[in-house]
Amino acid sequence: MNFAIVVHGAPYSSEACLSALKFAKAVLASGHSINRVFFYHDGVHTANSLIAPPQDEAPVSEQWQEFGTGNNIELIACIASCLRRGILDETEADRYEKSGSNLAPGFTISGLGQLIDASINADRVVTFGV
Amino acid sequence: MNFAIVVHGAPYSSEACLSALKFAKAVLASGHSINRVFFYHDGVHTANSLIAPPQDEAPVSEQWQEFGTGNNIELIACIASCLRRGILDETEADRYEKSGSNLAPGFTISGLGQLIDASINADRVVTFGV
Amino acid sequence: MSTILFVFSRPPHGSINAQEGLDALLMGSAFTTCSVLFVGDGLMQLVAGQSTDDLGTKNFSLSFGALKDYGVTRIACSKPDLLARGLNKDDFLIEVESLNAAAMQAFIRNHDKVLNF
Amino acid sequence: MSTILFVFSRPPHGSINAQEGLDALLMGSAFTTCSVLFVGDGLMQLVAGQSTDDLGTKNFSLSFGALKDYGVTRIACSKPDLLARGLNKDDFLIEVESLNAAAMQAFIRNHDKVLNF
Amino acid sequence: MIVHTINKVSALGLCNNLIAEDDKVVLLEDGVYLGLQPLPFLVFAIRFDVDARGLGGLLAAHTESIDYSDFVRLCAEADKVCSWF
Amino acid sequence: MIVHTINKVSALGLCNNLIAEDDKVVLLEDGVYLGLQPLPFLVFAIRFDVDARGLGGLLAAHTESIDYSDFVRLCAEADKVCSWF
Repeated sequence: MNFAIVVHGAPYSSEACLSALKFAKAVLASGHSINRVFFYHDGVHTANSLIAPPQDEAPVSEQWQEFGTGNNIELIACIASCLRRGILDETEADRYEKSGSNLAPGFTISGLGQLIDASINADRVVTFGV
Repeated sequence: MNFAIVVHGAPYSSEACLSALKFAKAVLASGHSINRVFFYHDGVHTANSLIAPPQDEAPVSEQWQEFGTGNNIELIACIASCLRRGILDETEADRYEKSGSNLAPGFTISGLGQLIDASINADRVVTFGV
Repeated sequence: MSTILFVFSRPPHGSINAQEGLDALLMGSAFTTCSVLFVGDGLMQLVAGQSTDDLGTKNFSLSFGALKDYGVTRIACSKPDLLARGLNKDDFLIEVESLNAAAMQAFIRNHDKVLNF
Repeated sequence: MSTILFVFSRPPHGSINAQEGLDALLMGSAFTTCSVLFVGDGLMQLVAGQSTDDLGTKNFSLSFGALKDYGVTRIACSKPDLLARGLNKDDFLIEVESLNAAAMQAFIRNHDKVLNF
Repeated sequence: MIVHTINKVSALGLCNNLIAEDDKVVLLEDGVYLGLQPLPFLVFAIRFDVDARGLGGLLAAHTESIDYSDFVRLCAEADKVCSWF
Repeated sequence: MIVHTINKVSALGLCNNLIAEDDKVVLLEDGVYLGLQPLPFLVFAIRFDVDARGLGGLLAAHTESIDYSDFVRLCAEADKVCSWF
């Protein structure tokens, strides 16, 4: 069975981002697949490469990167949510003439159509909200 | 009368950041002063220089920068909150070996002691929470 | 093609949830059959006469008038939540069906996917 | 020197509010006279036996045991909110005064500043 | 006199026991929805937030609309401000 | 059968009218506090979240603790998942 996972919560600020990761790992461990993870609303903060959490807190953002890259799963951050919240890849940084970019490896910035496409094509959609 | 203002909400995600700005402007317009604005919790996202909001939405983060610089008011972003959320000045970016920094002009990253100091020394403390 | 029910439960303006939910609904309706259900303080998104000029934020409530043009199939709200807020449908800026509990449960059952905002 | 009352109203772990509030209280108690009042689901921060090993987050509830050592003057909770949750003070990991409405109002009045988290 | 600010409907449950008879309540952001019903306090609501939500004609009779300069004046007159969110 | 997830106490008010008799409810994050009282649904609570909050011994008798693999299985068995937050 194929799952789409939607994440609305930022790491640390909300537990949603961590719950979604545990769920995603369990989906694969159960023999199911994930067609896409879509980060929307404050969830796009997960894709910020500049996060430097304390040693005694789980590095949720890094764990998502490893999960996505290691399992070849698309991690999409919504472009409109990213622009409002200051998460930019190099293309967007150039377009808006910003001093640098901060999109973490393993994440891709793309449009809301990716959320709809994932929802339509998955067998199940599960949202982790705030 | 001297006010300390505490902001817990991120621009766009929460209205708190915009309310606090309107309040801060009214404080000065009423002939009072502001000893410090302290950005805590998700409020530190206000200090992200990479935000590129849509044309038809108020650029809250830029408005805070102008307010702070124009009125010579300290805008402090809590360091612990910043590290968890990926807001870094050049010093912290170097310390954590990150590719770049994203602290907007007009903001300073500093410790929680600045919140306590502002609270103790102000006549009134007003928090804009989420 | 999967049909999608969008559920809106947040009031407008206090956070961007409502606006980002509406963006998703408009996008969804370009791809497939979509409907929308307003519950809880999400009903407040529909209140007529919203004016954000002084607040300085976007008055996205104006877009609700275009939902039918975008092809959104059914626009409904929770009748118990409407009554609990002392509102009636005349307070709304567009026409909306109000559904009781059983009708809302059927509404959810009759769509393939549910996206909550 | 201004005294500060910290008010904690969020449950632990679901968001970082509770943890960042505690950090602020510990910092505050290094500078001036501080007390703390737990209200609403903030009372859940005090529940004994929290174990975050499997969740993988920080078990900051362990720090509550050190509040007195940090010089936090009074540690109190809302009695109505305690009763509403079916809890009693034996469920808590530290000793806490429970205050009725009038006592909570006096508690707020008797501090110079209030910081809410 | 203490000024209590409330910025969302659910926050009323946190503070209704803590508001004394001579205190004042300022509703802002999503808290202005609380101004639709009568409340047993002296209640003010930020006009910008009321207008943004289309509530101008729906406020309870005793809910007074104010602007930010009134809000600042209330804070200055109060002994302290307590923020509920 | 629909799986409804609830991740905070206040979200129950949004969905209690929308949960049908044969639906299932999964409590996670701060939603597990709802597991302290009896609820008129088939209720499951994520064990990691229950333990983190010290609620192991406090759950209502009919609230069943589950882990993430059970949560995935419930979602797969359901016709769809509806998330309340």
